[in-house]
Amino acid sequence: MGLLERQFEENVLTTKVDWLLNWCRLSSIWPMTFGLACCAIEMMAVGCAHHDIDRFGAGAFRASPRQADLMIVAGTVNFKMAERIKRLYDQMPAPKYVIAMGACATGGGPYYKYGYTVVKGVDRVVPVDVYVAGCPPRPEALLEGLMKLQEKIQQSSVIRRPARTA
Amino acid sequence: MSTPLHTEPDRAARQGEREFLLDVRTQDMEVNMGPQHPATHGVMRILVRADGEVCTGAQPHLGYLHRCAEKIGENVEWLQYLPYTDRYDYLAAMNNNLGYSMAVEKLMGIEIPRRALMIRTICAELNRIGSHLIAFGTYGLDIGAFTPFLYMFREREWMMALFEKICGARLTYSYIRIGGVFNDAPPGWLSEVERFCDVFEEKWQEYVDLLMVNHIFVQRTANIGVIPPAMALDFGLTGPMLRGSGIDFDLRRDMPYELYAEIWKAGAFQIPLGKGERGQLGDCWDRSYVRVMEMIESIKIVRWCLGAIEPGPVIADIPKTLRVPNGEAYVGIENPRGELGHYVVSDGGKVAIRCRVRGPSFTNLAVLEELMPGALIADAIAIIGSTDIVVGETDR
Amino acid sequence: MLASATGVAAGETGGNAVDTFLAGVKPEFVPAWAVPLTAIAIGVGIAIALVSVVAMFSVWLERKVAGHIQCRYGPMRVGWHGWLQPIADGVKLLLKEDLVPLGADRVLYVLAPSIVLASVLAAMAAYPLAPGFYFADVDLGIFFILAMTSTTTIGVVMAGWSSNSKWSLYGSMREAAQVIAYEIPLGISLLVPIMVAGSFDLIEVSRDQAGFFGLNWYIWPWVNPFMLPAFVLFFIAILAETKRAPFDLPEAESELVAGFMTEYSGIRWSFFFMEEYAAMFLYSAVGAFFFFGGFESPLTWGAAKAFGDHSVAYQAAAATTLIVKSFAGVFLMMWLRWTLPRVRIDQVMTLGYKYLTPLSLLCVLGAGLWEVFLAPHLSWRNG
Amino acid sequence: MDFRGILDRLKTARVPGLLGADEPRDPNPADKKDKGRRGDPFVWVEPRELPAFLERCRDDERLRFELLVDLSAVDPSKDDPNLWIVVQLLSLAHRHRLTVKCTLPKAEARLPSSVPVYRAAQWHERECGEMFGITFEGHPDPRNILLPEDWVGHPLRKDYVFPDEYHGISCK
Repeated sequence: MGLLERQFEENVLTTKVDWLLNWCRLSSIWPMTFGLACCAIEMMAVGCAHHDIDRFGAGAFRASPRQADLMIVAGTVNFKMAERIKRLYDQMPAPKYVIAMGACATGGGPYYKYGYTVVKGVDRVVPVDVYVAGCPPRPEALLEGLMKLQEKIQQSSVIRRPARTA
Repeated sequence: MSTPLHTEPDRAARQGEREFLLDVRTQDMEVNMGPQHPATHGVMRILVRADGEVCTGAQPHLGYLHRCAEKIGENVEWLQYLPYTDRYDYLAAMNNNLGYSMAVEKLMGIEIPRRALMIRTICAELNRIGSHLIAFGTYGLDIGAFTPFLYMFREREWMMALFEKICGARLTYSYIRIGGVFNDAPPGWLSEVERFCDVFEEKWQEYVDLLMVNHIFVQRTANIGVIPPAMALDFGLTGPMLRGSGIDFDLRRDMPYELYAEIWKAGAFQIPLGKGERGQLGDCWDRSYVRVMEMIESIKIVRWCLGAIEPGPVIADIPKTLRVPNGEAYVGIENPRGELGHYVVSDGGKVAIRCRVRGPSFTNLAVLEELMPGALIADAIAIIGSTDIVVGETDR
Repeated sequence: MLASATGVAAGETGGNAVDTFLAGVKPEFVPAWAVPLTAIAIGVGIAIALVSVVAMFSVWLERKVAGHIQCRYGPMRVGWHGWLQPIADGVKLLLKEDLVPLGADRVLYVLAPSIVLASVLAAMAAYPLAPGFYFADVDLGIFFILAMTSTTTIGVVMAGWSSNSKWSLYGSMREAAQVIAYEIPLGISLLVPIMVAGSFDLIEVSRDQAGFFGLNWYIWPWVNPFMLPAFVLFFIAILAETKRAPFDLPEAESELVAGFMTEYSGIRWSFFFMEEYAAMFLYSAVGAFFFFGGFESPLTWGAAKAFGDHSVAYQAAAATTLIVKSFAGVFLMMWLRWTLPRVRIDQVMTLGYKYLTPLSLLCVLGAGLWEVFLAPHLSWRNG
Repeated sequence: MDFRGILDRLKTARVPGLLGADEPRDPNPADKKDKGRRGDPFVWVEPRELPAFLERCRDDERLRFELLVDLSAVDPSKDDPNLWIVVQLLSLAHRHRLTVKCTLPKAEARLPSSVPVYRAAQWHERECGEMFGITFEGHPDPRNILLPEDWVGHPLRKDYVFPDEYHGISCK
């Protein structure tokens, strides 16, 4: 995709192509099985029958980072784990997204004040696309986070040249 | 029992068994069952030294979820520490609250109203069922059966809905407080628990038929990871790991706390024990068997409590800022994974001197180094699954 | 003894329908050698189209079957009941970054998925869609298919070795051991229907099972009592061949992260995925041909009676029955995958060598004795 | 057996290293500062003799403490020069518990490891060592268990200062 990426100026044709490519990307986001702590149990609940994430096409939890597009950081990140998260993030192929699920991943959560080994938010390690609040967030909140991510992917430009910011 | 060809590093030939591979010098491969691995139930790294498929050594590495629970215990007021107790064993948050509250109550010496004790027991046992459901479901997932995990989540969702009705949270309840419980059960809650028990009993039979007696499941778990009773005691195992090896010890019956003495006298529940039905005593199948049978015992306890509960106050009068009298106390309760101990030291102030948490998973996991040599990679996954650890509790 | 009477009906044997059609309409200025080339091009196009359509539909079917077995819906938001899901997955995988891991053996890494998919495509070539419509009427039909599908192991071992990761090495070693172990019972258990039919050619075998309401299918005990056990062994063997259900060790989700496909991403990974589903479809089609009467079913029987053997309706009926039977086999494999736990590698080996191979040999022995001594005296067999 | 019975048994069996016992008592009204003590009784033991003491507790017929439930340490306060080592023992046969404590000077916190007596002590001692800076002599594998390998300082000491940066990730 390197050649086609961000080459064309914006017109009716390229926006339609972009819409289609984005639609394909957002309707098959494959999360990586990456549960850290209590939020992982709510992530399992999202994958199960009651709040089925597979309805959005995102049900194929891939164990290997190579085949995953979405890293849901579900739980507390501590220093020993931070290097692993960075390596896993680097191993994921290009269009990759990160959801910081729960207060711990967003900003250290209840371990902010006295947690000497806790990283105060996973955005100090990897760029985060969507933050989901809650400790642990309800499965519906995670699904809403996924939908927010889908909206974000919808607006991203694939082959159009991004608008020249000043 | 698949007897591995060569487990000793120098590959000496067994007596009588001609070792034709002797001259082939293959180097053992160090495989990293890394922090992100589907079978390690969260973030635990196991450095497995394997010769082909046969493991010749394993070294668990912990600390990827260390959240300084004990340091926080020394800086946060007594009642403020309760939410942290939900978060180390996040599958059985009610039992953690119960353990911590009992430790502080032992120091304060206050008397808990009877209805509060009843509701505490109901919640603790329901949470034990939920925790065993996940343990059994993820164990099926490790062996390769995807579907039982989702069936068991159906029951666990109902249990979470029950807890949501009583205290508003699905996973981290902070409901059992020092001195009793936060609020009384809403009207109709007890009858819904009754309905849950009825429905759960037939669904439970479905799980046993679906997985426990499934021939492939038995073949994958019987005679694997055998823990003889002596090794179980030496490693300080507790809970289903201990009972899986045939040692008949359960804190609820042998060193009863709260209402369990009364419930045991009323003959409401028994203690399931590993008997080595499908293989040697103390193998992975026995541990799963003990966990599955414990679910039914918990249902019986809940039914007894539902029968014996009457209206009354639910919390003793506790001052707003708690000052626990000078002293130290250790309380161990029967958590779904083993004995969860709280050792609390106070000098009469608003903040604890020391709040030590003895996690059962931390101790149960140590036996892994002893079980892995000689097992195949697939067996190693089955052994890790049978210890049913929660990494939040291992790393605290 | 059986084939001669019906051979003429399907046009002269040997020649390829597409070839003869093109020769007929060929304008003068087009050189002679262009005809076979275009025939081959069309055939390759059909094979690739067939494989991708089958893979797409199977991906959707798998996720819906998995969903409904696990009392949830499966893809719903992506088009009505998620029918657009495979297209979205395919395009997304196309758009992924094409990465080769550091330290990977680049040539083997890139070549492996293509070898794996090529072997299934080659096997698809000998697969007749309808009695009159096939790419190549290979006399050695099943022999050719088995030979082609056994080359996937080479591709998988290359993938496992070249992606420089311990997990994929484990996966590929398991794959090699398992698939080779199960090719023996697969081949031997197929001997039973071949013996009864007397020919390797799939169309011959299917025509031999023609008859009223499918009573002539080979699976019935009155045709040959050893056919049913042979089918059971055949089915277990193809489960292991396609790495499905209880034998999905090479790609063991919970043990080896993602087996030999751990380091693959994007379009390369989807090659492996397509190969798996195409192989499932192919093997269940072979099972349909040799045990469940290939094209023969009440539908084709009615169409043959009403429109005669050469009509388009008869070809269409035959094609639909075959597609339905193949996807029934695919559905059964999916059903098994979501219910049974995984077997351990040494149990797979003992099952393959110690139980399946001797049993299939016994089946062949029994079927042979039945054919030689009893079959000539049975009235309905000499029809 | 209750605590008194265990104490008498320990004395009569002349178990090595026994220093004394401490039981809960009410605050005597006489002097204001004495706040009394609540909770569990425990036994003081000489740190150098801890493994021998535990071995006798485990093997003695009347005590039979088969299970080492927990081994941890306590830093009572910033200005107290001593650390406490606290061991919880549990007997399955006789259904009773015992808490064993010994004091260690903070400056030179060393004591023999009790891994040869109870295999369960191995991980508990590793955690104690990294959190309090106690060195257990003869421990087979004294690496850090919960903290990263290169962690500076012993977090559970009262005088521990929180780090402000680790491997480039700021903690502020």
